[in-house]
Parts: sequence; C-alpha cells; structure tokens
Amino acid sequence: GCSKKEAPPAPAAQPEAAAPAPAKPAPLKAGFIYVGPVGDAGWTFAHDKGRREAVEKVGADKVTTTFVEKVPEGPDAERVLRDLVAQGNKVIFATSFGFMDAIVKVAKDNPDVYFEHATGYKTSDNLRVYEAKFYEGAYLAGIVAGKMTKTNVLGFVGSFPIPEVLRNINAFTLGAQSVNPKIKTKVVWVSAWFDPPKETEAAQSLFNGGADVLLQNTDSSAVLQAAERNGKYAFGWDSDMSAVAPKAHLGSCALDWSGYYVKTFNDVLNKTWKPEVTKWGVKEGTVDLVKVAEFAPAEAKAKVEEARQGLKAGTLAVFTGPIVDNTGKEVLAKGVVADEAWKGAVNFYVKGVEGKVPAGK
Amino acid sequence: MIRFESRPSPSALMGLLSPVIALALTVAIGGGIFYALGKDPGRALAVFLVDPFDGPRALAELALKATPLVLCSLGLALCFRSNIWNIGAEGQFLLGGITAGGVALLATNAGTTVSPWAFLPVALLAGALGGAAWAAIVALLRDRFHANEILVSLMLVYVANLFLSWLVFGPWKDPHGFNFPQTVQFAAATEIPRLFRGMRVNAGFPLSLVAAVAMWLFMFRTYRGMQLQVGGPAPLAARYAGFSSRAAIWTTLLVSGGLAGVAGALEVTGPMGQLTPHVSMGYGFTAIIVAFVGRLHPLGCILSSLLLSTFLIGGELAQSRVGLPSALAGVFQGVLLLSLLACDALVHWRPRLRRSP
Amino acid sequence: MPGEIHSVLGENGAGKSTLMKIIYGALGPDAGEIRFDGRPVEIRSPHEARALGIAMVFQHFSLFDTLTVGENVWLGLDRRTRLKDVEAGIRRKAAEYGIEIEPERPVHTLSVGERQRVEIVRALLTEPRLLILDEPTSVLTPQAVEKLFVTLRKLAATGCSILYISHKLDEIRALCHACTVLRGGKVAGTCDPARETTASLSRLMIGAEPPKLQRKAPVIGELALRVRDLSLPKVDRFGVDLRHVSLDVRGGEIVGIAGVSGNGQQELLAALSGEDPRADTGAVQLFGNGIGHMGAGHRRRLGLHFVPEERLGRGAVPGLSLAANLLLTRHEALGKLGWIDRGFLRNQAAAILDRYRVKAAGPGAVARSLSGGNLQKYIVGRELDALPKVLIVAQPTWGVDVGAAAQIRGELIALRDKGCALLVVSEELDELFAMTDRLHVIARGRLSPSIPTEDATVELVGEWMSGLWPEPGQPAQGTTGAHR
Amino acid sequence: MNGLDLLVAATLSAGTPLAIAGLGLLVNERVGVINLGAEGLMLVSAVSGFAVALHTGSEWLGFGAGALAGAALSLVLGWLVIWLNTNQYATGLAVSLFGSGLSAFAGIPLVGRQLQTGSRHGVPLLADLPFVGPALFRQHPMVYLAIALAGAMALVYYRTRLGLVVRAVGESPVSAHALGYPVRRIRLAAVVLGGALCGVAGAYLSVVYTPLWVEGMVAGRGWIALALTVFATWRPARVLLGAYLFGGVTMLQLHLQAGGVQLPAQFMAMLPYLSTVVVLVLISRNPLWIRLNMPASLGKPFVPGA
Ligand SMILES: Nc1ncnc2c1ncn2[C@@H]1O[C@H](COP(=O)(O)OP(=O)(O)OP(=O)(O)O)[C@@H](O)[C@H]1O
Ligand SMILES: Nc1ncnc2c1ncn2[C@@H]1O[C@H](COP(=O)(O)OP(=O)(O)OP(=O)(O)O)[C@@H](O)[C@H]1O
Ligand SMILES: [Mg+2]
Ligand SMILES: [Mg+2]
Repeated sequence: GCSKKEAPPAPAAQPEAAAPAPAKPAPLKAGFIYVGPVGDAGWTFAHDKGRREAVEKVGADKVTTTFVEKVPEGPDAERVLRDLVAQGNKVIFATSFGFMDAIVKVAKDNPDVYFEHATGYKTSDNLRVYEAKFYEGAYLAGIVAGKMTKTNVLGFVGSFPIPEVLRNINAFTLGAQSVNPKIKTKVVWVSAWFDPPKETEAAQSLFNGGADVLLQNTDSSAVLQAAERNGKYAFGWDSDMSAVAPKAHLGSCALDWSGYYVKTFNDVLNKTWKPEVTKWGVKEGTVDLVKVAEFAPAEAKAKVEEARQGLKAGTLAVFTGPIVDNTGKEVLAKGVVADEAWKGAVNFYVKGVEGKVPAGK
Repeated sequence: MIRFESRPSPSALMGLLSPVIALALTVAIGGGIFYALGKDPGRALAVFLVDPFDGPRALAELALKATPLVLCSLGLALCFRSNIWNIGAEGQFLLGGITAGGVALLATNAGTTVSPWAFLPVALLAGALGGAAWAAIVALLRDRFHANEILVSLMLVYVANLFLSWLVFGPWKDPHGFNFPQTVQFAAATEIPRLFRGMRVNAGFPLSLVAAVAMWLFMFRTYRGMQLQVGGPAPLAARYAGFSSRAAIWTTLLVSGGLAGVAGALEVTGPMGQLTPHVSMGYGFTAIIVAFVGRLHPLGCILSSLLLSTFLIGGELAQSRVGLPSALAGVFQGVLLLSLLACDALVHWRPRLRRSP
Repeated sequence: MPGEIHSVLGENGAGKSTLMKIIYGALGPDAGEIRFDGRPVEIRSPHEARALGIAMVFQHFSLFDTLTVGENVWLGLDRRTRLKDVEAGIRRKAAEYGIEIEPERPVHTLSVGERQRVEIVRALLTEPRLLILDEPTSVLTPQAVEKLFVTLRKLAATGCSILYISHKLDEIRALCHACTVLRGGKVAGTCDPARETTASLSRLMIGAEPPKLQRKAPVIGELALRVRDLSLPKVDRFGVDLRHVSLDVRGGEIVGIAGVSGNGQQELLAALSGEDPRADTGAVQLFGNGIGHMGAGHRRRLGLHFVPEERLGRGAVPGLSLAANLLLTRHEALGKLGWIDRGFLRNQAAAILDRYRVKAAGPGAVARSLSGGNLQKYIVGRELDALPKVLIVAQPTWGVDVGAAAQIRGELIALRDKGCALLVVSEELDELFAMTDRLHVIARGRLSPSIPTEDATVELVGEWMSGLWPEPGQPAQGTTGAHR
Repeated sequence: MNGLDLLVAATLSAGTPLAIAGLGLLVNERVGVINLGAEGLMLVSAVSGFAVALHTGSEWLGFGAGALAGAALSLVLGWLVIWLNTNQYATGLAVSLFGSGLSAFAGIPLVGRQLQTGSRHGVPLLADLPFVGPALFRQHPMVYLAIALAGAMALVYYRTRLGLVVRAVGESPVSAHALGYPVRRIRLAAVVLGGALCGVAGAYLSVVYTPLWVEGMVAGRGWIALALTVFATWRPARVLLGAYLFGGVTMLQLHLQAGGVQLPAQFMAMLPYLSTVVVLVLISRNPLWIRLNMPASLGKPFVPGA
C-alpha cells in the first residue's frame, strides 16, 4: 500500500496555523526539493514518505514542511532553493546528487539557514550531507536471491555505472555468494533512472539470458512486474513494493528516511545542528530488507536475520577482505574492512559478476 | 451557434487583443480548477502570473530562464519559415553545451586567468560550432540522402543526451569527484559575465535580444533572408528565381543549430559552471512552442519566451507557495497555451452568431 | 435551356469563375437564388450539384497529384462503381471524344494540357445535364479544340446544357448559342454570339476594341541565344527526353515554338531558363558564352529572363506581397550585403502596376489575391521592365482576357523593337502567327527547323506537330526552306 | 546466438506499443494532421486504461478506456487545428504538456497499485512448436492485433474507395473540397480515430506491457512513434517494420549487454536511434518516392472556400 489518496499535503499553505498560538514559538519551517515526482514509487516517493512520517513524529506544531517536486538538476535548482530560503524555511533538504552545486552556492549566501544534501560530498558550516548504505540492503537481498535461484544466475538492472550502483551490484553478488558460492550475476544498463518500459525490457533480456532473480537500481517497480509475468523473482527497491507483485516479490530494499529527518528537525530545534557526514544503514534503520516473502525458505530468512543482526552489531561489514574482482585481482586484502574512500572509488565488479564495468576510460 | 468568418485581412487589433482574451480565458478556467481543489484561486493565479515579476531578483531569474528560449526559438522560427522542420534544437543545445564546456574545461585545466569578457567570445564560438555541427549532420543527410529532417533531428537529440552522459560518466569525469558524473567546476575566468551583482542574469540575455533584432533584420530586410522564406511555401518559385534549396537547408540548419549551441554554451558556462548529465531542461522542445506562440516572428519570440518562462517559474512557485502539485501546474500551462493558440484564430477569423436553420 | 451552349464572357476578374463555383455548390452565395429546371434550388455542396446533374471542369484543376488518372476520376463520381469499371469508362469516353488519356498514369506526371483532359473526362463521365466548362480550351491544340467542339455539340444535341467560359472570342462565336457578359460581378448584357463580330463582343466586354498589333519589319541584331544539339534525359518517368535540339534567337526578333503540350516544352524551357542546369555548358550559349550548367539566377544576371506558364507558385510566391515578389527576379532594390530598400521596392512595384494596368490593391497586396490575368500582367511587366537582352515567355496570354492579351502582345513586340531577343512558347497558333518572326515546332522532344512565320500555314504547322518535318539536307517541302 | 527465439519474442512485444501508436499517428498524418501531442495523449490513455483495468479487472475494458481518453483529447486537438486553424505543431505540443500534467494529477491515487496480471498467452498448438513457438506464438493478443491492424490499414488505404478519399483529403484538401467531400469532418474523424489508436497503445503500456502506473511512464515512446511514421513514409506495413526494428535493436543491445558485450552503456543505448537514422538514409535515396508518399497537406491548415 503505497497509494495515497489525499492531495499532496502542504502544511505550508496554511500560514494562519501559526498565528493563533502566541505563546508557542512559530514552528520550524523546512523545505524539500525533489528530483522526481512524489508519485514515482521509488526514490522521491521514499523521501516524501520520510518527510511525512518525520513531521508526524516531531509534531505538526513544531515543524511545517513544503516541497517542490520534479526540480531539474541544473540551474533551476538554485532558483528554487533561493525561493525556499526567501519564504523563510530554516532548514532545506535537497534530495538528489545533482543539486550539489546549487546547494553549495545557496548555502554560502545564506549562513543562517541549514542545508542538507542527500548523497553528495561537499560540506560547509551550514551544509551537511546524508546518505544511506543501500548496499547493505542489496547484500541482504543477495542472501535471499542466493537461496532462491535455480539457475545460479542473478540479474541486475543498472541505471548508470557510478560507484553507488556498482557497490550495490557487488554487495548483491557477495550476499548471494555468502550462501551459494556458484552464483553469477549479469548486469544490464538502461542509461536512465526512470524509464519503466525500458526497465521492463532490460528485465526481460536478463530473464532471456538465464537469470531468475533480479535486483535493480532504477526508480520504478517495472522490474518486479516483469518478474511476476515471467514467473521469476525480483526485489523492490527504495520502498516496499510487495503489493506490486505478490508472487515474484522476494523482499524490498526499503529506505526509511524518517529517522534522519527527525534527527535533523530536532538538531535544528535544539540548536545542536553541526555539519557532519551521515551514512546510515541497517543499524540505524534507514536501510532494510522488508517484507521478505513468506515462501522464502526458512533457512534464507534465518541467514538474513543473522546478517541483519551482524550489521546492527557492527560485527559484519559487507565489504571485508579478501575481495577479488572479476579479473582475479585482489582489491581488498584479507581481513581488511573497507573504508569510505575505498567504497567511494569502487569501479570494478567482484568475482562472479559477468562483463566489465562500462566506464569510458 | 457561433460561426467563424474569414476576415478580409488579418486584424491588427485582434493581434494585440488575442493574448489578453486568452489570458482571461485561462484565468477563468485555471481559477475554476484551483477553486475546485480548495486552493484560493486569487492567490494561486497571482503566484503564476504576478510572483515571477515580483522584484528585481525575480526579473533577473526570468531573464535568465528566457535567454536559452529566445535563442533556440529564433533559429527555429527561421527554420520553420523556410519549411525545414528542425525539431532537434534540444540536441543542438546539448552539443553547444558540450563543446563550450569542453573549451572551458581545457581553459580550467590550463589554469587560465584571462578576463571573463575575453573568454566569452571563445565560449560562444565553441557553442555555436558545436550546435551547428550537430545540425550539419541533419543538413547533410537531408541534402545528400533526402533523409527527413524531423526524424533525424529528433533521433539526434537522444544520441546527444547519451553522448553527454558518456562524457560526464567517463572521460570528462572530475577525477576528484568521488566518481560522480560531473566535470570539475570551471575556473572563474570562464564564467559568462553577470550583469548585476548578486543576480544570475548574465551577458547572455542582452545578447539574445541583439540576436533577435539581428534575426528580424535578416528575415525581413535582407535578400538572403527573403530567399530562405520562398523555398518553403513555393519551391517552384524558388527554383525559378534561382534560389538554391540546398543553400536554404544548410543556412537555416546551421543558423538554428548555431543559435541553439550558443544557448547551450551560455547555460553551461553561465549558471551551471560545469557539465553534468542535466544540461537542458528541455529548452529545445519548449522553444518550438515559443516560436509558434511568437508567430514565428523574432520579436514575438522574445515576448513568448518571457511568457513561457513566467509559466515555468510560476509552476515551481505554485508548489512551494500554495502547495499545488506540479502536475496541476502542467495542466494550467497546457490550458493557457491552448487558449492562446485558439484565441489567435481571432486574428484571422471573425466570430459571428448564426441562427440555426 | 436544354441543349443550349451558353457562354459567359467577361474580362479577368469579372467574377465568372466565382459565379460558376456558386452554381456548382463549391461556394455559398451571399444573396440571391438559383433556379434549376425552373425550380428554385439550394445547392449546398458539389454532391448536391452532381445529384441535380451539374458537372464542372474547374479553371484551376482540382486534381490529386499522387493519384492516378483513374483514381482522380473515380473520386469525382458519386456512383458506387469499381475502379476497374471507371478505368474502362474513361477509355470508352476518351475514345468516343478522341481524347488521349491513360487511366493508370499518376497525375503528377501529366502536362497541364493532359490534366485538363482528365478534368473534362471526369465531368463527361457523370453524364451531366448541365456541364460547366471554365476555360477548357486554353491548353488544347487547335485540333483538340475542334474535337472538343464536336463533342460539345454532340453533347448538346443529347439535351445537355453547357455553360462555357472562354476568352477566345472566335471559339465562342463558333460554338455558342447565347452569351452573357459579366462586368465587375454584374450582368452587363446578353447577346447572340453568332450575330456578333469579335470586335463587337470585345466592346461589350471591356468597353473597347482591342488595339491592333502594330508590327514593323524586324531589325535583326547579333546572335543572342544559341542552343546546339541539346539532349537531356527526362527526370520524371513520364517526362520527355529532349533530343538534339538546336535553335538560334537573335536580337530584334521573336522566335516562336509551337506544339501540343507534353512534347518537351516544359523540359526545354527548364533547360533554357536554368531551372534545370544539367545541360552541357556549351549546349546553351548566351552571346557566345556557354551557360548550360548555370542556375536560373546566374543566367538572369547575364540578361536572360523568363516568364513561366504557372503564375502562382512559380512565377510568384502566393503569400508574398507584389513588391516582395519583385525580388524573385529583380535586384535593383538591393543595397550592399543584400540590404532591401523597401521604399524603393514599393515604388518599383507601384510603377509596374501602373504601367501595365494591373488591377490590384497596391504593391502591398499579396500575389494570391490577384485574378489570374492580372497576375500574369504583373509578372510579364516585371520581366519586361528589367529590359532583358533575351526573354523567354511561356504561354504569354494563357487565360488572359482579350484586352490584356493584346496589351501583353503589344509590349512584347515593343521589346523586340528595342533589340531584345524573344522566344515565345505557346500552344495558340493564332498568337504565334500574330507575333513571331520565325517558328519552330516541337514534337516528342525534337525541334523542327524554323520557317519564317509569313510562310507558315496552319496545315503545315499541324503536320509538323506530328513530327513530320523535312530533315536538314532534304528539300523542305512547301516552303522556301530558308532557315538560318 | 542462443536465445534467439526469446529475442524475437521480446522484439515483438517491445515493438507493439510503438506500432499501434505509429499506426494511429499515420491515420492522423494521412489526412494532413500532424499530432505532436502523442506523448501526452498516450499518458492520459495509460492512466485511464490502468484505472479502468484496475477497477474492472478487465484489460480489454482498459484498452477501451484508453481509446476513449485518446479520442477525447485528440478531439480537442482536432477541433483546434481543423476548425480554428491553429498551428498544428504548437497545438500538439500544448496538448502534450496538458496531457502529461493531467495524467500525473489523475494518477496520484494509482501509484503503486497492482493489476491482476493475466495468465501467459499463447496460440493453441502453435505455441508448443520448437523455436517458433516461443519466438512468435506466445504473445499477448494485442501483438497479433497490431499486425492485423497494419494489414487492414494497408488494405483500406490502397484497395478501397474510402482509403482513396482519405488519401485525397491529405493530398489536396482544396481539391477534395471542390469535389464536395466534407474535408474537415473527414479530417476530424481521422484525428479522433488515430488518437484512439494512440490511446490503445498507451493503455497497452500501462495495462499489459509494464504493467503499472507511474508518472511519465510513456518515457518518450510517443515521440518515437511520431518518428516512425516519417520513417515508414506513411505506409502501414513499414510502420510495423520500423517499430520492430526499433524495438528489436533496443532489445538486442540489452541482450548483448546481458550476454557480456563490452561497450559503454551509453553507446549501446544509442544503437536504436542510430540504426533508425541509418535505415532511413538507406531508404530515402529516392526523393521522388518520398514526395509521392508524403501527404502533401501535412501540417498545413485548410480553410474551405479560401
Ligand atoms: N461576389 C463577389 N464578392 C466579392 N468578390 C468577388 C465576388 N465575385 C468575384 N469576386 C472577386 O473577383 C475576383 C475574380 O474572380 P474570378 O476568379 O471569378 O474571375 P474570372 O472572371 O474568372 O477571371 P479570369 O478570367 O481571370 O479567370 C476574385 O478575386 C474574387 O475574389
Ligand atoms: N472559416 C471558419 N472558421 C471557423 N469555423 C467555421 C468556418 N467556416 C465554417 N465554420 C464552422 O464549421 C461548420 C461547418 O462548416 P461547413 O458548413 O462549411 O461544413 P462542411 O460543408 O461540412 O464543410 P467541409 O466540406 O469542409 O467539411 C459550421 O457550422 C461553422 O460553424
Ligand atoms: Mg476564372
Ligand atoms: Mg481565368
């Protein structure tokens, strides 16, 4: 049930709500800019859900939010950000990497406003970044996939070959190999974040190529639908997509941003906001594999639970040496746990993934 | 029932009045929609139509947004008048952005410290060449192989997009950018000079106005411009007069490609300051509407560019200020454009009540 | 009246075509009523007109270029027939009336004359009770006109009434039983053409007699245009190959080319004007210089001007003003860098309108708004005014009223007397006999030797039109054989 | 290559929405109306089709709803361009903008909803043949209907009087009007019919192909369909071929990737567009042929009696 019948909520449209409470301080105004439509069922949808839940948790009397959807990643973003500042928003979230330079510029000019940038890497006194460890979800999905596959071939529908996506491919494969060493993974790039028919076609080509469990890094539920129709399996991505394909759905690598948004609201309200880099994963509840299929073998469920607990406790790290790439070169020595720099520079497939990273070098 | 009769000659009064009528119609329809959704129609309409003009900064943003539309639509107006259906200005825009971005990248890597005013012509030239080169493919295939320009120019938009994507994901990627798809930030020396402190509008806007006037002179005051416009409506007359249809194909496509390329260059070395996969917001496609709403007239293109920019900005403001979903902004923009086009019919037709027989 | 052939006369732009379109239901009247068989009828569409038994051949063809002749005819018939039957019907009618026509040919491959035949056959096939013909003969050969008249008389004899519009007063006198003259959209009079003379008819029409052509003996100047052994393969599948065409035109003379349309006139004209620059450089020479490869603009700069038979769309751009249309062939108003001096251009256009008595709203009027005859006068005027050294004219008076025709012919002769070399291609023999100094005949892409016009007779030219002329070297029969 | 049968099957199904939309646009363009609103039209149809299929559980009712929505929107377009003589290019783009917005708005409650996906399809007996079975005979019925439609259209256009009249109207509305054909009504009818076909294509995307509703899900296929009519020089069978070529190259590049061919993904993704251009160049050599097939009045307004 991702459906939302009400018109998109926009508490900012009722400024009078603030007026009749003279005793209480005016609520914190927070603005969000999204790259996609809130109805994409994927990335933007997850952020918007996080926003709504965070407002609920913190209290609508303490914080009001405004959002602008479908903001192009380019010069337009700067104008939208400035407009949000002009309207008195004190904390502003930009939820796509492409907003980075706009937000850096606007942050510089508005030192009294706090800026939050998802998946970026530039920080300043009033700008910080937050990110989710998606790959932990992919790793958990891999465990289920490794147990469910009959052909020992997994498939991945990729958007663009950037480190984030490569990490997901590798984590998915490593997770599967942790329960099934024979696993191979095929990758198809669609060169788009969002193109449902093309995602469908990519999924079809992977099934045709022998894969029977798919994961994707694109923003719609098309891959799951394709799996349902082909009698194969797949996972949801970004949000819980179990309703979309009951027979094919093995679980959803869901993102829950509400925790982070609550933290930020509180940081600002309590004046404890400081620039930092936040990368939350399974441990903090930002990333998780939810709604694992009933029909998945108990053993798989147990393995997932075990890994989840390991991630939570910090005893398990997805990228721990030895890691060998698919040309046989060791990229992480035995026993070493990958640091952020290593993870930021991932530009290879691990052993078991077929093909070569299509970088333009 | 109302019957429309042909006017003996286009009505000048209606030419001025029809946009006003269209606006009134849109306000009525749009207000109705907003009211039905429980939004304050007055406020919502004001956000669309007034707020984009509210204050110097807003005006500067409007001009910034209109710049690429003016430049792209000028070239398209020339093409369409000459019966060359270039609908790939978007691709030419991207290529202009890529070449200008490439030059800026070179300059940045070489550590340039020249004045931005000195770099400006270089960026513009690079953009013009890039856009014109992309359009030249269309011209070549059309000229040599008679390949339909609608299809070729459209397909090349997709190719240009993917090419840009390849560059920023691959060879031009910022080596210190954590592998993210973008180039380094260009050096300050490569930025298009801004007109006012603290506002983003830059030298591109006056440049686009100059281009419009130049295009107007070219179209209506020069022999060359007149020649181009004969081949479309009367190809036999063009052959009779000795006007080369090949020259028309090449000239119009190179000019419009070059203008779109300049627009791309201004965007990349202006407000962007780097190359990312997202260089265009669909300016090349929007410019097609702009060109027609501007009645394929260069000065009309300026006005309609400002109008379209108003809607686009108003659409964003409507989201953050009155909580209107962006989908509805699209509906509203569609209604306005359709009524604008419908009311333009009044320029050539006179409505008259007719008794049903 | 049943069986009557009734002619409608009037100068260009008098409203003849408009009236006919109203009768045929293609246009709606502003006021007034139409009576058919004595009953008032309201004809709202051509379908209703055809249901009443009215058929029409339009002055400006209503044909579909990419469809075949058969399909075009089929579209004009309301009865539910099959295409095969229609094609058979076309062959039958064509044979009956002696009209050459191939139902399978696409219309875009037909010459203007052939297209006219399609229109006529289409009308005939509806077995009409009233047939409207708007200038049907302007593109037919004398023989074909004769045949058409036989047809029409036959048709009239079966009780079909005919409304016949033409500017050729002789034809009207020969064919029609009654005549209505229109002037400025109003009926100016009726008469019995058989009892009138050509002169009196034209007085009725334009209020005056056309002036007689004044011709002096030619003063022959230097060799201006020379065509040597020009051969060109056709471009269109149904075009004509030009074969070994040779021709000389000197300053101060008018050379005519007679022939039935579709025998290579279009191809020859295109090769001479430069619209088709495929010829060998030396095959076409202007004052001794090879120009065969040059485009039209280039040749015009060397002094060779051309008036094409199609006015709208070729000789003039329909949507441009008359002034702007000057720029197609005239460059006096251009300054440095191709800058247009608009004031000069308007004055130049106004002067032409004035001098050639063109009826138009002014230099700003768009070309489309002029009637055919007036546009023709303007185009001819535009080229004459340029004082060309060589002028090629196709169908100078096609569809032009008698007054205007006389004026145009007079101007062309005046130009000759100034020393210009003129080449006139026409299908009207009378016109050629009246104007030219020497005559060629074109047939199946080949050009006959020339004969002095005073030696030419209708019979001889008619014979040559079928390609039977003495080859060079053989004694030319029936003439002095003097060709330069 | 192994899996050729599956590639063929995938090509057929990927080409089908393009083919249906392309055929619809061909119906429009044959009477001289170019419909740049196709993308918006398909989006509105996709959302209506999905909503109806969701509530009724019948995909065929979904197609019907898509067709109705497409027809309704193209009626607006047709009225504007045919009766008010507005510019076809601008009007189409405006309709496209309007349609995208409308569909996004109407689709808000449908995001994430799920259709009861039907069972697998197949032609009895033939579906079990080796190779050709999986390649050709296990498709959704709409795939075969699209082929039948192209055949039927070719028959109507080139073998019947109706087709002749329609071609004549697109060729020269002035002449057709002079002969007494109700040009504007014929044009409007064709625009509405073509819009309905685009609507079916849109509904097919959301009801059968993908099947889900998300905003903007047509993702440029309306534009590709427009390009296909040009590519096909306005001939129905060639639209079908073009659609399969485009769909086929798209699927081929994805299959090649899945098979481990190493080329930058962006270059692989360019292949469908580039191959379309290359084939167009190859078939465009003869300009006369194109001129003969292109409806001469395409994009031009027609005013009776003017
Ligand atoms: N009743 C009318 N009201 C207004 N304008 C008219 C009317 N009748 C004719 N006209 C105008 O008169 C002009 C000439 O019309 P038409 O084509 O009928 O002339 P015509 O007699 O056939 O001339 P031509 O001999 O050159 O063919 C046209 O421009 C037409 O618009
Ligand atoms: N010039 C015009 N502009 C806009 N609307 C017009 C115009 N002329 C007519 N109409 C409208 O179009 C409707 C149909 O006109 P008309 O009677 O000419 O149709 P028709 O005979 O079917 O013509 P067609 O053969 O072109 O279909 C009329 O009811 C009228 O309201
Ligand atoms: Mg007439
Ligand atoms: Mg006439």
